[in-house]
Order: sequence, then structure tokens, then C-alpha cells
Amino acid sequence: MGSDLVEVLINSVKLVLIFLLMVQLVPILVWVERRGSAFIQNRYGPNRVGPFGLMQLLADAVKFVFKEEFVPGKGHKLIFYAAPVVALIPGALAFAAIPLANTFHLEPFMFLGESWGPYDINFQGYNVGIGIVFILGVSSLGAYALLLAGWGSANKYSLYGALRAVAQMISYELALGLSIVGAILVYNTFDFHSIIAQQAGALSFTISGRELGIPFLPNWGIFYQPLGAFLFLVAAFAETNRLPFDLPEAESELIAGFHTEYGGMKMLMFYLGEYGHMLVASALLVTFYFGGYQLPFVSHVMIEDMLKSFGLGINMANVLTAFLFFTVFMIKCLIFLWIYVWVRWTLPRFRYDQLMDLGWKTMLPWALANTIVTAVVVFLARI
Amino acid sequence: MQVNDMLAVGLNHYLFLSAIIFSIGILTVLLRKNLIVILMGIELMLNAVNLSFIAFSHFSNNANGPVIVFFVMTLAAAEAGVGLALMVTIFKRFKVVDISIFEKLKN
Amino acid sequence: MITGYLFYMLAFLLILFSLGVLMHSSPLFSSLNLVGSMIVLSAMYYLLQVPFIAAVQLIVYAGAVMVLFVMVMMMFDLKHEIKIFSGGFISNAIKCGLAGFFAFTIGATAFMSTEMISGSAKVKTEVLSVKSMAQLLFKDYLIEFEVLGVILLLVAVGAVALSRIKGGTHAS
Amino acid sequence: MEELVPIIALGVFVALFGTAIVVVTSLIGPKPKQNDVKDEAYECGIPGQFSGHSKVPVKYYLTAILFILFDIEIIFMYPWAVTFGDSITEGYGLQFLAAMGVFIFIFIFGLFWEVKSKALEWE
Repeated sequence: MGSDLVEVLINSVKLVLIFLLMVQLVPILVWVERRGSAFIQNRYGPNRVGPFGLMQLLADAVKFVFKEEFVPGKGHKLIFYAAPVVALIPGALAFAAIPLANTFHLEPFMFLGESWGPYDINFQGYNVGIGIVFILGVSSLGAYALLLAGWGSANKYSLYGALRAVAQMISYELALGLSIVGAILVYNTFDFHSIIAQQAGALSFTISGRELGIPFLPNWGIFYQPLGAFLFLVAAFAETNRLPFDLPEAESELIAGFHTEYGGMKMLMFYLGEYGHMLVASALLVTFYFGGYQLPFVSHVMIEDMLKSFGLGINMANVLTAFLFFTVFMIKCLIFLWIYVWVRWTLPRFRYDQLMDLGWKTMLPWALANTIVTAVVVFLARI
Repeated sequence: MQVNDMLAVGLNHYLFLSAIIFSIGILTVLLRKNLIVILMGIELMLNAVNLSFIAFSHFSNNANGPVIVFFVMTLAAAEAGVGLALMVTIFKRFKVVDISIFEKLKN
Repeated sequence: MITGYLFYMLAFLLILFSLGVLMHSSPLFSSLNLVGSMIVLSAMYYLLQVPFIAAVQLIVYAGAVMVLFVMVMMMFDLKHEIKIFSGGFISNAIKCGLAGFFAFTIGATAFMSTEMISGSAKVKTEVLSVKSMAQLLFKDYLIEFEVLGVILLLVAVGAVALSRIKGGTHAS
Repeated sequence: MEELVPIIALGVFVALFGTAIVVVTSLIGPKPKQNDVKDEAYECGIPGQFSGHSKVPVKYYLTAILFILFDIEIIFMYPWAVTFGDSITEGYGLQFLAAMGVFIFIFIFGLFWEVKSKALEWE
């Protein structure tokens, strides 16, 4: 975690900040979802409380806190209470493994009368080295929250909703896992930092020893793996149980799915988990296919040098650059989160058999074909 | 000094742990009545063996251990899949998942 | 140093969860305990510097096999068992004694041979790279790898065939 | 492995955070009297017909088993995908391609068989 006090402090604050980042994104996204759906459907949406209805969320939060405490009579108390807590963990653990900005260097500085440093700081909770595999592993634990919630409620609609959700999640996990294999074949690594570094500069690739380049496009993964990126996006929609794949919550059949019996803050924690998953999926999409935290054509060294030429200190310039890249990353993520909202109010819901057919009989074969074609092309290009 | 000796974790620490977990797995298989719990005991035993594989490979700097563990995990998952399919079939037939069903097989 | 603390913490949790599997009267809680022990084992693999195997443990065991176990538990709706152990007191005592003897034998063997193993002093310091593992997997263990693919296919066929047997859990 | 510490720390922190929210809101929130009707499972106001833990179709568990098997096959592709580029430059790329080609052929055969046997049909 660090060799001295300041480093341990920085790392701990980083962890808490990343988690809070995920938590505070939920009210923003709920606001975007309400206003966005209103915008798409040509109505106003919440606009009474505060400017643009922003304070509505605060009112909601207060309402959530003062909700009545309720456990169904036949439900299992421990499992009923544990489920929302479990729902939070996978999203948070996965999101903390994704780099949010470039690694920046801090020269030795004075603090509390002592000299500290130098440090190299990642804007990332922890660097596990196997990046994507770790995230797949952690987010596969998300199924337990649903199962526990469904079983603990002792309600057959909850149980059916949970089983449907789990069956759907695991079916699309296959397509999700397989669609990334093509990208790994291109990058030859699991590590996010290395993946992002390979997407710097303008689009260029080598075919049998000859350099080819398209100078006006960035060197992003989407141009190498368009089908993989599309499959990943669709599978991520299904993984997070969002429309058009929100069968577990189909009101006409299952009331509200696995969280039928939940209310107040406990319900909100399921939302936290769901939006956390959406955030992780968007961040992965950005990292794998859209250059991660990088601005196209601009490296962090260039910005640091530019800031230094304005007369800023080295540490200050490095920190500011990292924050700029962090902003870029978040903007890219928010674009994909907006796509989630957009799709939700555009596409109708699938039927359950159509959903399963899409996962097993369409997306899995296409992901497989993507893998095979990528492997053959990589082989032919490099031989 | 003694605390430091305790904290220097070596191969035999992992082997002890593996032995304990394996024994708990054996006890689960031998003692429990529920067939699915027995299956879980088998999983526990397999995992104890995996742990010792990884520990050996770590302390002798050998990459074969993880590969074998990879294979064992695969086979364990396959075994659990078939085992649970059998359990569901047994449950359909006898309405219990208990080792008492084997007494019914006598006649 | 910190590895030592982590090891003892994880070992304690692992033994606790394993005992939970053995002792809990509800099969559902047994399976949840097993999920816990799988996650702890994954952390332990990470501690032993094979992060890839740790992630595979999470994906395969915690994320797939145990989901299946928990799902089946919930489908069967098994109640708390009044009598969780089979057999009588004497036979159970003998079984416990045998398991204890077994653990003791392994432990003693490990303790006796510890100098033989630690004498080689080849403890790995760097993380095992996935690449060196893949070299072994796809070159030295190539046949095993392909046979494994066939076995998985056979298991899929077997599972589908078993599920075809008439009846259904909702028929009761 | 030092990175295990922040992972465990974050996991524990999130768990404590969640537990704190659940405990605090359960203390703050109003606690009206419970009654038997309220304790029943929510079924749109109609009296419940069956017990909460009803039996479910076997289809779900079959999907889970097939998922496990395919998931493992996909996981075997990860180390292969990472090493494939290096294997080409080191001159045994064709061998790697053939090894995975056979494996993927078995995979496709399995998938084809499952579709053919209608194991993946949902009514």
C-alpha cells in the first residue's frame, strides 16, 4: 500500500474517493435518466425542486432515509439484509481496478517539516496486473446479490425475478467474455496501462512488415475491433439488466423482480450496484476501444510541458495534467452512460425466449467468429 | 523474535492449511447426509489439493503447478455440473436428496 | 512481514468457512460458506503470486460453479435438517478420528520434509506471468488441453441427457 | 503481493458502508405495527396462493450448467490470446493457431449440438 505515511495516506484517500465517485454518480445518473427520458419523450420531467429539478434527488434521498423498515414475515432476515450490501461490493472492487488517469510523477516536496517523495501515483485504486481478468472475476460475483435478495424475500415473484436475472447474466457473460478475446489478441496484454498506451497517436498498423497509417484517425481499439466493441456494448446492457433486457423487472409479469420486497435505502443500494455495473462497463468500453483516459493525438508529456511553459511548478503541472485526463475519461464514460439512457427510452423490451436466443444463438457465435477472424488476421499480418 | 518467526510463512504452513481443509472436506463427505453437501465436500477436497499445488509451485519456482490447477479446476467444474444434474434427477425421482435413497436401491 | 499477517488472516477465515460448510444445518448456508471459502482461496492464490489462477478461481468457482450450487439449493427449497449427520455416534467418532489421523499424517510429513524442500531456496519472487503458463499449457500439455475440450463436450451432452429424464421439480 | 491489502481494504470498507446504511436507516425509519396481512408476500393485493419458496423449472439450472462449461472453454482462450502475438514472433504461431483451432472446433461442435438438441429452447 505504500512505503511511508504519505503514500499510505494517498492510497487510502484514493480508494475512498473512487468509491464515493461511484456512489455520487447515482444521483446524477438518476437525474439524467429522468430529464433525458422527458427530453426524449418531449415532456418536462422533474423541474419544480431547484434549478432543472436538481434538488429533487436530495428530496428523494431524505425520503429514502425516513422510509419504514420492513422485512417480509416469511423472509430470512440475515439474507434479506445482506443482499443489498453484497450488491455494492463487486461494482466497487471492479471500478477501483480501472485506471482513471495517467500515472503522474511527484518530485520530492516538503510536508509537515519533512521531505517526502518522490512518488509515482496511479489514479487507480490498485493495479492488479491482470486487469481485465480480475474485473471479469469480481463482477461475476454480482449474481449472488440477486440470488440472496430473491430467496431472502420469500416471495415467488422475487425468486423468479432473481433466477431470470441470473440466467440472463450468466448467458450474456459468455458473449461478454468472448468479445474481449479479440481485443486481447490485438493488444497482447491484460494490463490496462499497457492497453491504453498502445492506443496513443494516430491510427497505424503493420501488415507483413509494411507500415500503414491513417493520420486523421486516433489509434483506438474500435477501429481494430468494431464487431467486438458492439458485442461488448450489447452484452454489457444485458449484464446490467437494463432495457431492452430488463426482463427480471418486467412489471406486468414479475412486479419489480428480485427487489419487490425492498424499499428505502436498501432498494437504493441495489440501484447503486446496478449503476456501478453500468459505470464499470462504460469504463471498460472506453479503456478497450476508445483510448482510455487519453486525448486523441495528445500525450500527457505534451500537456505537462505546455503547462510548465506557463510557469507552473513540475508537481503542479503533473497533477493538473492528471486531472485533465481524468476529466476526459469521465466525459467519455458519461457519453456511454447517456447511450444507456437513450437506448432505454428507444427500444422496447425483449421477450424472454428472444433474449435467451439472442444471447446463445446470435451473440455467442458472432463473438466466436470475431475471435477466429481476429486470430487469423493477426497471424497473417505478423508472420 | 518469536513473532517474526511465526510471520515468516513457509511451505509447511500452506501444507498444514491444505491438510486441515482436506480433512474438513473428508469429514463433510463422510458425515453429512445431504448429497449436495457431500458434493460440496468433494469440492473442498479438490480445492485443498489445488492450494498445495500452488504452494509447491511457489516455493520451488515451477510453473507446472498452476497449469495442473487449471486442469483440476476445469474437471472439478465439470464434475460439479454432472453431479448436480444427477442430484436434480434423484430429487425428481425420490423427492429427497439424501443418502438414504441408496437404501432403497437394495430391492 | 505483511504476507505473514495476510496468510494468518486468510487461513483463519478459510478454516472458519470450511467448518461452516461441514457444520451448518441448512444446506443453503453450507453452500454460502463454500462461496466464502472459494473467495478466500482466491485471495490466497493472489498472495502466492499467481494472480491469473486467482482470477480463474473467482470466475470458475465463485462465479460459476457456486452460483449453480446456490441456485439448485434455492430451487430445491431445502429446509434446515434436523439430523445433519448420517450414522451413529460411534461410527462418526471413528470417522472423525480417521480424518484427524490423516491430517496429522500429512502435517507430520510436511514438517519432517520441510528442510528438504526449503533447503532448495528457490522461492519465487516475481509474479508468475500468464505467458510462461500459456507456453506450458499449449506446448507441453497440448494433448491434455485438447482432451479437456472433448471432456467438456461430453459433460454438456451428459447434462442435457440427464435433464431429459421425465418429471420436474414443480410436479410435486 | 502488496496489492491484496487495498483490495481487501476496499472490500471491507464497502461492506461496512453498506451495513452502516442498512443499520442507520432501520433505526431512523418509522416502525408501525406489523400485522399478518402486511407480513405476507407482496402479490398485488391478492391473497397468496402458494408458499414463497415455490418450485422452479429445471431449465434455469440447465442453462447454468451449460454456462459453466462454455465459460471454462472461454477462459482457456485468455492465456492463449495473450501469448499468441509473442508466439508468432518466436516462430511457432502456426502451432498455437492449430491448437486453439481444434479447441474452438470442439467448442463450435458443442454449441451446434446444444442448439440442435433444443437444450437452449425457452418456451
